[in-house]
Amino acid sequence: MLLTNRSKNLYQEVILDHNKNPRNYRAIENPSHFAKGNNPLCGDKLDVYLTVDENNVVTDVSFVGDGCAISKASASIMTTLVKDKTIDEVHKLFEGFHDMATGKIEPDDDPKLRRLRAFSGVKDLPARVKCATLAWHTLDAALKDKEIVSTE
Amino acid sequence: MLLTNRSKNLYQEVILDHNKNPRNYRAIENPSHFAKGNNPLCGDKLDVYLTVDENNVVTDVSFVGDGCAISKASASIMTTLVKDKTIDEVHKLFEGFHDMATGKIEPDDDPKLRRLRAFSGVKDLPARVKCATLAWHTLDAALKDKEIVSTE
Amino acid sequence: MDTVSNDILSQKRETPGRILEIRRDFPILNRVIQDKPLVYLDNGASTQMPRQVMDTITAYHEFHHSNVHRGVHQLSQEATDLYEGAREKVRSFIGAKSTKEIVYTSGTTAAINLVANSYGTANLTKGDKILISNMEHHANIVPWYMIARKTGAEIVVIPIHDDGSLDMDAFVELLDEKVKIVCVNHVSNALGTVNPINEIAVLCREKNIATVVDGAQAIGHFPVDVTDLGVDFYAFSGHKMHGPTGIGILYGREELLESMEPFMGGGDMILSVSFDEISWNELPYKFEAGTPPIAQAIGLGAAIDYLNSLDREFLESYEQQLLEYANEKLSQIPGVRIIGTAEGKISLNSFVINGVHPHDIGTILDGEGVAVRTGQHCAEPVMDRFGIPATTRASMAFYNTFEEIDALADALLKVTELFDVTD
Amino acid sequence: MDTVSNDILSQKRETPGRILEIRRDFPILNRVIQDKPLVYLDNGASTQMPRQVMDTITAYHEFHHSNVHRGVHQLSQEATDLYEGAREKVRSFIGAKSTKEIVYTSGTTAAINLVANSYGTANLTKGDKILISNMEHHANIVPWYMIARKTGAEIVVIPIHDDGSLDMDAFVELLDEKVKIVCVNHVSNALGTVNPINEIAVLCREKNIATVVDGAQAIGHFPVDVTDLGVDFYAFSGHKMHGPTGIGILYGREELLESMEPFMGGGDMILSVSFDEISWNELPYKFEAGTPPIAQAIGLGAAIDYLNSLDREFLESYEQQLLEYANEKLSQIPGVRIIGTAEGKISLNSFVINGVHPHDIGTILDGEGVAVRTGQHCAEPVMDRFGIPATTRASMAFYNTFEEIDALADALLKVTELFDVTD
Ligand SMILES: Cc1ncc(COP(=O)(O)O)c(C=O)c1O
Ligand SMILES: Cc1ncc(COP(=O)(O)O)c(C=O)c1O
Repeated sequence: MLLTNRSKNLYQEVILDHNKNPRNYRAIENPSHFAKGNNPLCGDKLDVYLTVDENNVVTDVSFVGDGCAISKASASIMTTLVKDKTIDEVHKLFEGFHDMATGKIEPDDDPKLRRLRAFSGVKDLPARVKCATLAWHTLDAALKDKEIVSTE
Repeated sequence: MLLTNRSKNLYQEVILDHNKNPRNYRAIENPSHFAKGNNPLCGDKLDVYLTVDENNVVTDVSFVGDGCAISKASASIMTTLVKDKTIDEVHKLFEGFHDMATGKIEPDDDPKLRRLRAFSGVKDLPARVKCATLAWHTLDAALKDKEIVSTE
Repeated sequence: MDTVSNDILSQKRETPGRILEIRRDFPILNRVIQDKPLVYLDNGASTQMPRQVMDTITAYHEFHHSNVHRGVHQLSQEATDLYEGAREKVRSFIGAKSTKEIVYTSGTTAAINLVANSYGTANLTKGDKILISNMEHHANIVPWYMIARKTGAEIVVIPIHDDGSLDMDAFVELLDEKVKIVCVNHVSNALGTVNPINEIAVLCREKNIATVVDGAQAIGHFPVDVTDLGVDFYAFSGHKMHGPTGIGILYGREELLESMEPFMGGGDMILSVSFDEISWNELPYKFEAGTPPIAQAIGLGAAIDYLNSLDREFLESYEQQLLEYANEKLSQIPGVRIIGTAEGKISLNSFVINGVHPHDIGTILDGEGVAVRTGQHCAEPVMDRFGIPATTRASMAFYNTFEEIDALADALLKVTELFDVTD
Repeated sequence: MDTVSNDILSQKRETPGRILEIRRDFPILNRVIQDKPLVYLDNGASTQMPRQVMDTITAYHEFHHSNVHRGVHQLSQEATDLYEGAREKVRSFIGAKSTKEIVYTSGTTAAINLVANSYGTANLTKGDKILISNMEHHANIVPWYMIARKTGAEIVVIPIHDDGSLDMDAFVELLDEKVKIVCVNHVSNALGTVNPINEIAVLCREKNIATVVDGAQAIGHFPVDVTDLGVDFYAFSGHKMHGPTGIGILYGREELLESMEPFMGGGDMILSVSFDEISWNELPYKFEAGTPPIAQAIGLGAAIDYLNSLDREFLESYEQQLLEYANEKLSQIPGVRIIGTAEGKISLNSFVINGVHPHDIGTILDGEGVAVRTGQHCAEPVMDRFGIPATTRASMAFYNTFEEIDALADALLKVTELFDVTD
C-alpha cells in the first residue's frame, strides 16, 4: 500500500499504536490539577488529570477522551513524557513541542523532542496542528488552574 | 454648441420653454380631484389639481411643484392637452404617452401624440422615464382619488 | 430517478461524454494535489464555478461597474440593468410570481436571520412555538434560538427516523395552535435527505403557520419552484449553485414581505429620511440596505444561465447514478456505516468507519487528492441524534465522475488498512 | 497638501505620467460612452477595480476555491489561508492591534447595523442620547433611528457650519452624561469634508462614549490608522477602495467586541449548538455567521496590495491638486455654487447651478461621457441643512486627470448655455 508522503509522515506506527493502545488512559481520583480540552472544529474532547507534589514534580498524569488518532496519540505520548518531570521541565517540553508542530524548529534541533518527532509532520497540515497540541494546551491549562480550554 | 444626439433629442426648445415658463402653474381653489406626486430618486414633487364636470370633462387643470426640466415641462404640456377632454380621452392619451416614453410605440404611430413627441427621447434614458411620466401618473391617481403617488 | 441493477454497479462504470465535456468548464477540476489529480467531493460545502461565470464577473468589472439605482449616467444604468436583470433570472429560476419577492442577501444565513428578525420578532410572543427539524443546519437553528430568547417563544424539535427521514407523523402531531413558524431544510447537508416540503407547506398553510425553508442544498441539485411548493420563505446561496460567494437569496411571499419591517437600515431602503421620520422603500428594496453585492448578483445570474444551458433532467438522473454507485462502493469497504439512508436523497454520503476518527480519514484522503469534509457539518443536533461525534461526507456535483468515486473508495481502503479496520 | 497658485490653475494643466501609467491598470477607463471617452467622476458612489484585483479573484476561482475554516483538505486550507491572510492585510492597512478586531461584513451599511444592534441595544436605554452629525450618510442614520425606536434613546444632531464643517463648539456642548454613542463620518460623501476624528475620539474616550466612525469615503483617499485615531468602531466598504462589492469591514476595539452579543446566527460563529444551549465562537468569528464573502475578502486584500504598491503620499497630494483645479474650473461656470467648502476636503465637489435641476445636469453630462452623480447622495439631512433638493457631485479618484476636469467644465458650460444660466 502506497500512501503519499504527507499522510505517511503523519500516520507512523508509533501514532497508530498509541491511538490503539493509549497509555495512562484513566481518571485520577483526587488530582491536584485538572482541565477539560475541546477542539470544536473536529469534536476532539480530552480531560487531563495531574498529581503534582510539593516539589513541583508531576508524580502522576492521565487522560480520558475522544478524538482523532493524532490528538489521542499525542495525549498518550505526552503522559509518558511528563511523568516525573518538574513543572518547569514540562513547560519547556510544551514549548519545544509547540514550536516543532508549527514548523518553527526541527525535531533534530532539540534532543528532548526525540520522542515527539512523530508529530513533526503536522506542520504541513495546519488544520491538524490543533489536534496535536490539544492535550498539551489542556495540560498547560490544568497547571494554570483553568478548567476549560478550547483550541479553536 | 454641439450636444450629443441623446441630450439634444431630449432637451428640445419646447421642453426648455415649458420648463422656463410652465403653463397652468397655479393651485385650483376647490378642485374636484387632487393628488401629490413624488419621485424620490431625484426629488421631483408635483401637485396636480383638476376640475371635472358632470359630463366627465376636464374643465380646469393645473399643477404646482419642483422638479427637473423634464418633469416640469411634461406637467406643463400635459395641462395644456387634457383641458376640455373627457376622462376617457385623458386615459387614452396617458396610455399613448406612456407607451411612447417607454419605447413601445413611436410618436408617429398616433397623431394624438404629436404634441408630446418631444418626450420620445426619454426612451433611451431609462432613469428619466419616471420624470416624464410623473405628472401623468399623478393625474391618473387624482382621477382615481388616490392622494399620493410615487413613481419610484 | 434511474434504477441501476447491481450487476452494473459492481463493475467499473464509464462517465458519459457529456459530463466530461461539462468538466472542461471548471478550471479548478484540473488541479493537482500532491501529485494526484484533485477529486473534489466537497460540493456540499461549496460548489465550483464554471469559466462562464468568472468571465461574466470580469466583464462586468471591465466594462460596466458602477453603483446601481442612484445614477443617471450610462454606467450606472448598465449596472442597474444587469443587476435587476439577474433578479428576474432568479425569479424565473425558482418560479416566484414577482421580482418583489426576490431579496438579495449575502447568503442563506443572512436570509434566515432576516426572516427570524423581521418576521419572527413581530409574530412570536411568549409561549409560541417554533418547530425546527432535527436535521437542520445551524443556519436554520441559531437565528431562531436568538429570537426565541428575545421573544420567549419555545423551540420544539421535529424528530427524524433512523434512516434520516423526517418523522412526518410526529410532525403532524406537533402542529398545535401554538406553532407559528416551521423551519425545515429542503435537503439536509449532513444526511442528504430530501424533505417533503410541499406536504409540509400544505399542512402549515391550512393552519396559517409560516414555513421557512432552507434550500441551500437543494438549489444546485434539482429544479425548485417556490410557488408549486407553496412555501412562505425560501433561502439559498450563490456559492452552492456554482455562483459566487457573498450572495444569497431570500424568497418571501409578497404579502408577508410587505407586512414586515426592514432588518437593516441604510441607503436605498428608504424613501425619505429626516432625524425624526423615515419612510421605507417598496419591495424588495426595503430589505436591501446599502450598496448591494452587485457583481455577485450578476455572477449569480450567470450561474443560472449556465445551469439553464445544461440538460438538468439528465444531470439529476446522472447524480442519482453517482449516488447509487457510491453506495455500492462504500458498502464494500470494511467498517463503513452510511449515516442517512432515506429514500429520497441528493448525491451525498455521510459515513463513519469503525474506530477511525473522521478527521484522520479526511487527512489521509487529502493525501490521495480526495477532498471530503469531515466534522459536524454545522449540524451538531444531527450528530447528537445519531450518537456520533462527526462524519466524513462525500458530496457530489454533476461534474463528478464514476472514476472519482473509485478514487474515493481506493483511498478509503488505504484508511482501513492503515487503521486495521474490520467489519 | 500642495498649494498651487492661481496662475497655474487658470491654465490647462498636464496630468503626470505616473497617473497615466496607473490608468492603464483600470480597463473600464477606456470605455466609450456615445462616441465620447468615459470621464468617470462618480467615485464617491463606487470606485473602479484595477486589473490586478480582477486577476486575483479569477485565480482564486480557478485554483483555490473551497469553503473556509471547516475543511481538512488542501483546497480548504488554501482558501482559509488566503481569506485569513486578507484579514491580516486589512489589520495592517488600518493599524488595528489584532485581527480579532477585524470583522468581515458585506459592507459599511451592514457593519454599522451590526454595531447598532449588538452594541446599541445593549448599551442604550430610554433617555440616553445618540449624537449624529448633520452630514451623515443614511447608513449612519437609519440603523440608529431603528435602534432609537426600540430602546427609547434619543437622536441628537451635531450641527454643521455653512462651509460644511462640523460645529465642534456645539459638539462639545452636546456631550453631556446622557450621551452614549457618537456617530460621525470620517469624510462626508455629500460635502467632501474631512472631520477631526481624533479630536472627537479623544473627547468621547474621556467620557466613556463610544465612537462609531463611518470611514466609507476616507479609506480610498488617505491612510487611516484606527489606533492613532483612537476610535471604537470604524466601518468601510471594499467597493470604495477599488475592491469588490459584497465586502466591508467593521473594525471594533477588542474589549468592546468581546463584550458584545452576536448580530446574526448561523454556522461558524458558534462553538457548540444544541436546541437548549449555544455557545459563541471567539473573535472575530462570533460576528461572522455562515459562509463569508470569501472571494470578496481575498479581492479586498488584493486591493490593499494594489494601493500599497502605489505612492500614496503622491496620490493624496495629486488628488488635492485635482480638487483645486476643479474648484477653479467650476468657479468660472455661470451660476455654479459649490456646497461644501470646508478647509479639509477630499477630492470631491458637490454643486448646484442656478435654475437647473441636477437631474438635467446629470443627463446632459452623461451625453458628453461625463459620469457624475445627481440627487441627495443618501444624505437627505445635508440637503435639508442647505435648503436644496439635490446636488450634482463630481467625485474624483487618483486615476482622474486634469483633462477630465476640463471635460467636466466644458460639459457644464453646455448646460448653462442650454438653460440660459447667468450668475
Ligand atoms: C459616507 C458613506 N457612508 C456609508 C456608505 C454606505 O456604504 P455601502 O453602501 O457600501 O454600505 C457610503 C456609500 O454609499 C458613504 O458614502
Ligand atoms: C443546509 C444548509 N443550510 C444553510 C447553509 C448555510 O449557507 P451559507 O453558509 O451560504 O449562508 C448551508 C451551507 O453551509 C447548508 O448546507
